Amino acid sequence: MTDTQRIRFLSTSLIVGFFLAWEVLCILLNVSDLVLPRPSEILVTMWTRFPVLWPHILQTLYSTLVGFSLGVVIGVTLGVLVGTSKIAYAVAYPLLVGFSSIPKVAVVPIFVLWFGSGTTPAVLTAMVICVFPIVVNIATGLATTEPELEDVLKTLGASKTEILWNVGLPRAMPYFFASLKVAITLSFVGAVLSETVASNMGIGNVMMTASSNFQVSLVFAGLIILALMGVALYAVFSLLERRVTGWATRGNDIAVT
Amino acid sequence: MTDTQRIRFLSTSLIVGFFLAWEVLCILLNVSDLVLPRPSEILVTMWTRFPVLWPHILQTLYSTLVGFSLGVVIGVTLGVLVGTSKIAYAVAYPLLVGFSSIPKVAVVPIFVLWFGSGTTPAVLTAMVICVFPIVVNIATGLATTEPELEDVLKTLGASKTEILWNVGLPRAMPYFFASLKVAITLSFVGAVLSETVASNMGIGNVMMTASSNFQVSLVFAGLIILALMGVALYAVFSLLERRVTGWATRGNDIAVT
Amino acid sequence: TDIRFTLGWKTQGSDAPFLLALHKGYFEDEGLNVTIDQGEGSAATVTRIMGGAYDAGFGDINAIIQNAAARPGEAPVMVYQLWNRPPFAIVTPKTAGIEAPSDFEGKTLGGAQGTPTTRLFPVFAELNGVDLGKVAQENMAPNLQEPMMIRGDIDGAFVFTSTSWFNLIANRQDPAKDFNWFNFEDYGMDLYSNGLMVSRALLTENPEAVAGLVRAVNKATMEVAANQDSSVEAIMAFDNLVDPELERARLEFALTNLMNAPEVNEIGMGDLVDERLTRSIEIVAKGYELDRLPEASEIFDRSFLPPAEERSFEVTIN
Amino acid sequence: MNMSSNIPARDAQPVQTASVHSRPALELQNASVVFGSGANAVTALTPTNLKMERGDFLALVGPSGCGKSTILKLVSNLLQPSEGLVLVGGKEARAKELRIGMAFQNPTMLPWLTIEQNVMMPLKIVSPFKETYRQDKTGAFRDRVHALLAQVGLKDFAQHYPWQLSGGMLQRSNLCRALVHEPDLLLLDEPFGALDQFTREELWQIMQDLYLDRKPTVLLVTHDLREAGYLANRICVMSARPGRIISDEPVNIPQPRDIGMIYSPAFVEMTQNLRELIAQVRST
Amino acid sequence: MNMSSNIPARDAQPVQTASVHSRPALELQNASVVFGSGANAVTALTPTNLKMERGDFLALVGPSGCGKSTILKLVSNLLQPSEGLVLVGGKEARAKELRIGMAFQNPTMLPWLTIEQNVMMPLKIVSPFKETYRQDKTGAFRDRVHALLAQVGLKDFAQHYPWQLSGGMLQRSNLCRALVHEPDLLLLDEPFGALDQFTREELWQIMQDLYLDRKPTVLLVTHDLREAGYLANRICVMSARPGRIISDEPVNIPQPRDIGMIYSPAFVEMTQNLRELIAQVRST
Ligand SMILES: Nc1ncnc2c1ncn2[C@@H]1O[C@H](COP(=O)(O)OP(=O)(O)OP(=O)(O)O)[C@@H](O)[C@H]1O
Ligand SMILES: Nc1ncnc2c1ncn2[C@@H]1O[C@H](COP(=O)(O)OP(=O)(O)OP(=O)(O)O)[C@@H](O)[C@H]1O
Ligand SMILES: [Mg+2]
Ligand SMILES: [Mg+2]
Repeated sequence: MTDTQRIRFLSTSLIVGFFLAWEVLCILLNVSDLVLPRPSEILVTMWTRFPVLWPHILQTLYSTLVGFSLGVVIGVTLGVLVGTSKIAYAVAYPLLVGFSSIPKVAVVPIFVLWFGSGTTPAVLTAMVICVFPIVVNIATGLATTEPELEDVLKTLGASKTEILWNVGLPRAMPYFFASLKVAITLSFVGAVLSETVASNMGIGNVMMTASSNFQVSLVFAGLIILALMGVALYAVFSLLERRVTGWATRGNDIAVT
Repeated sequence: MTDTQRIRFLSTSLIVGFFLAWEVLCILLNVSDLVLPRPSEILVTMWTRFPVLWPHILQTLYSTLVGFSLGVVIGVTLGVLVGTSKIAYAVAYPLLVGFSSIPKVAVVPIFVLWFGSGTTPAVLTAMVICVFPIVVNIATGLATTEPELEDVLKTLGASKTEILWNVGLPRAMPYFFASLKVAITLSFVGAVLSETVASNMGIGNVMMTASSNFQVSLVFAGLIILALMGVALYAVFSLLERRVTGWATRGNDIAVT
Repeated sequence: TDIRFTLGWKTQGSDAPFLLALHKGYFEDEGLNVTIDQGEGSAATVTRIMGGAYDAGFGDINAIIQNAAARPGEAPVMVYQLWNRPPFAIVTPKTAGIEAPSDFEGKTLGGAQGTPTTRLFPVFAELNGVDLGKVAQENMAPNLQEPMMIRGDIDGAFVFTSTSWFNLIANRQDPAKDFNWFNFEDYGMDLYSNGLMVSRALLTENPEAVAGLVRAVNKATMEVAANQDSSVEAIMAFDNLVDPELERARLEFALTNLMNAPEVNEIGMGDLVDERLTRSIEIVAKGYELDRLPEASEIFDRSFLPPAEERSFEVTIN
Repeated sequence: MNMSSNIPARDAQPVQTASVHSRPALELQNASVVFGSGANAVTALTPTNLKMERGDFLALVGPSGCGKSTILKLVSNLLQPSEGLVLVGGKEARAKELRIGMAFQNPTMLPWLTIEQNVMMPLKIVSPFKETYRQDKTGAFRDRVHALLAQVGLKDFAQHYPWQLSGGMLQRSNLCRALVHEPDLLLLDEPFGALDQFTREELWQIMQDLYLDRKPTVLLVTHDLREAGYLANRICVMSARPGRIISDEPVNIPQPRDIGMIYSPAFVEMTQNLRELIAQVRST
Repeated sequence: MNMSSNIPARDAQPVQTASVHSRPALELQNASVVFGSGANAVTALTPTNLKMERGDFLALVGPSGCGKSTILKLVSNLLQPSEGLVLVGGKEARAKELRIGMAFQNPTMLPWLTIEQNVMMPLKIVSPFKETYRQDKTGAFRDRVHALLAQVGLKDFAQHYPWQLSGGMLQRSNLCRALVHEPDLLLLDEPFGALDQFTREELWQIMQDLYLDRKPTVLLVTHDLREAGYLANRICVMSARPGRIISDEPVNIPQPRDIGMIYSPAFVEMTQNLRELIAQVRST
């Protein structure tokens, strides 16, 4: 108990220290607030503009979560396909890799041309951007499942679906959760990206408006808000992860300590 | 042998089929080439403009690879830290998650203002964008290492570093390679992103110019080139992966088949 | 009728005519259900309309010229010209020592590739005897131009006056005192620029709606010219993120520098002079290396304009 | 003398007719297994013939690495023979004609499930249990699993995870998982290896009761000749790698057998004979 | 009678003085282990005292789940005692005062290494071998590993991966890994469990030669009383969970012992006595 408390204390103070260092460095090096505002300025902006920012925060959160959820569903489905069928592997992987190497910023305008601006392209972008990491990790998790574990079900005459549900997917859970952490941050990036290109709402729109008016501290307020939302969702998944994949990290919460 | 050949044939024809479907759908639905050019048009553009594109391709490849390599080094180092130390986990993870939730497009201008436009911000962007997936997967790989395997070395009085090198890292290799696939595509995205913001060279710059000139098929040629480069590098890693993590996918190249 | 309308950029003071019309219900009065979205560039307005996602928008006539050349019969059509004068300019800090176009030689200029200012620079150079080969150019995103110029990374930037003027203020500069402005219109390039454009489809299938749209915008424009208070109110109602003072200043800048021209006093707001348009088509064709010169009639359609007396434009700043 | 031919069909499946019984439960016809190819090829099993009637209890003994586990894997269709045929219940192994219960040599409990959930897994997968799995998993099935676990002395560990158990405890849960769905064909790969003599003897008795009660076909791999002699009614001896069955003898002692019997002179003599046989093979 | 007190220091380490030898190789002082807490707490080991002099060969027998593996894990510092002290070579276990070789109950070969590489791992980690590992790994060390593998009958499998080996073969390589770096303290957890009787007896003899040659301290967990009697010079019996040492008897038979001895009446009597002792404990 005291041990976790110590770690929590240390980590909090280190994170606070990070922001303090930022503040101090900005003052010492005399960095213009047009290049990099100080955290204190950002905080003030965030606080004073909060009522205005709030609906935008909700909008971004909404687009991100919807896109992310769809992305997870698609990602897991594709991941299972790629991880269990050689043909899907040989077909889908190159296509997915190719598609993922494309900057989404080039794809958003196409979405806008198809669906108009607003929530739809944001959701779509948040979705497509987060599919690939999930696919890769699910597929890898399935491919590295120990055959011995599958054998347990095979002797019982289990169907491939049963093996998948009872061995493959549980075994791939640590991989899945690792990918979720990456995917949620990418979803945020995607939604915001789309909002900067085509939307009247959302943190992305705020940041774009702010940056084109050189309200740099508002831009950074947007960034910090995004970061906080990312961390919050990450925390949710972490909790879920600890419940679901405790078996894989048993004993040592973290490997060597 | 004939089996792999069959799969190769099937996958090739399915991928070709994908592009054919694209072509046919564009013709049938009468999609304007402003919205989505047909693959044949893109191919023609790619072919005729290739001499002009070539130096840009090299530039983007260069930035991407340099940034990616740096990103891998940093990612693995951070991943090991996060995966082996509770404090690093508690400090670095929130910061990393927060930073990753920030669209890199907001970060590039800062890089440009600090380091000037051109290759440096592209390399940096390619670097920072690919660190996170690597960190997450390395850390997860280390955290899910079976204690029994570590015990083998612990009884011998091995130091933590020895355990890391001889058990943790080899065990985390499947995770590492999964993350590399995601990381390399992100690196491409990062480099191109930076090139669109401030650069006179690179595929990103070409696409930016092309899109502001409404040369949509040149934009798509750029996208396809990016996709191809991504797939090529993915193939390299796949090969490496098969050599290094064969033990984890033994027997069944892909899980259930 | 549903009209999907795209602005040229994020909400700006100069969008007041449309936002006021929306705010005050002028569109509704014409039986139009208009939804306004922010844009991604006044050139992109053209693509957005051509792609079919939008029916109308606030965008650059030169982008229409460009697209009409490549795809005759597909490009949108300008139906109400708002900015009679072009905002295209090169801005240089006084410290760079650029007093005349010839001084550009040996210097580095920066701009976003493909913006009209950047793309038309070769024409500017030719008209003003600048050796293009001696001018270095850097590509960069629009929001990097002023900071990089202030830092001295570039000696000048290809800008829109209405944007850059205020960007410089935001960067704590004095745009009037410390900078030299080379407005393209002063250097033989009296182009038209932004206005209300509609898609070909809307034009042919629903001319009624177009007429209503133009009437509403015209009514609002007149009001904006007379009363900026209500304009700012309309802007803030649309987007409460922007700084009202800044946007009021930007609106005033647009009214006085871009919309209020001698020509407007003669022909009225919304209209343009065909010879001047034909001339600018040639300039644009040269700058963008177009292989076809579109007719002025492909670009602009004055048939929806209200009678001239309803379009007499007089700016009063309050 | 082979005792298995006149064992009555078990009550649970009265529909099975004589014609079904005439088909042997298990048949290896010249089945061989070679792993790898070329220079790296390892012959795990030379062409082998083996036939088990329904209700047979066959013990397979032989030196380490001779192919015992390989035979079990062939029968459970985890491996395909490189050559020859493997018939289970008269059909190819992959048809899963018989309900199989297998205790792996290395207890591979699924690490994300508790012991109870692990042991219950066959009920989730195998007909007719899986049809009512949803209703019964917290009722009848749970009770069945707990009863089994209690029999092997693990009633306090149902909610534990595999890594919280000792080696012998894992092996006992492994056995439970093989038995829980009342298989027709039991494949046991050294199921008592990691246990002390007393626990082992207790489980032998449980095993014998179970066998006599339901008369499944059992193929038991073991290194313990007394275990083989006490439980089986047929003992096959295999030679060293590449494996081959070199002796196939019935155990002519009526069942049920008393555990004290393993100290009787007749029994000791039988195991002694087997011992010598194996020793002979080794030395050649 | 305890025979270990007058065993000469081994030649390899002539610097060790009598004072070092006066410290026992191993000492458990009221060491107990409790897993988990509250209602879920499992007592794996009640406070236990155990002392081994250098050169002792102690066999630990007891029912499944009584805490034998737990004791080995305490000694090798994989577990810390919940209470009490564990001293190895006179210092706390974590000091790693003695060079330890451990054969785990479950052969945990690293799956990405071949058998040869797995067996060579201790040489890569443990002084003084690790200092010359780079030069010797393809020379002297390789030869040493191959010699060991040949002794246990695995010379053809050096380049195989763990999953290509049978259960018994894995266990034999596991033993090799425990021996390869000539440990001072050998911890063997049922190292011969998955082997047939003959292979087992062969390995017993190899084990005995090795012990008599280098006189390491050996702690052997086994279920086989004959194995204990043949190899050890002291046998400890543990009660059922929660474990406790209930008997600690020397084996008064001079070493080296002949394998035939295990059929001698005196030996049979000794094992019979132990058997009865264990049976008694179980029934109480
Ligand atoms: N997947 C595999 N790849 C290559 N060789 C294998 C594989 N599985 C088993 N073998 C080899 O086949 C032979 C027989 O193995 P098997 O597991 O059947 O032995 P066993 O009789 O069960 O031995 P033990 O009593 O030691 O468990 C061994 O020599 C082993 O090396
Ligand atoms: N990591 C753990 N968490 C919780 N309980 C554990 C853990 N490891 C062991 N135990 C418990 O400790 C007790 C002793 O286990 P141990 O492995 O020492 O038994 P053992 O004597 O080696 O038995 P066996 O002969 O079956 O291997 C068992 O009841 C087991 O359930
Ligand atoms: Mg085996
Ligand atoms: Mg144990």
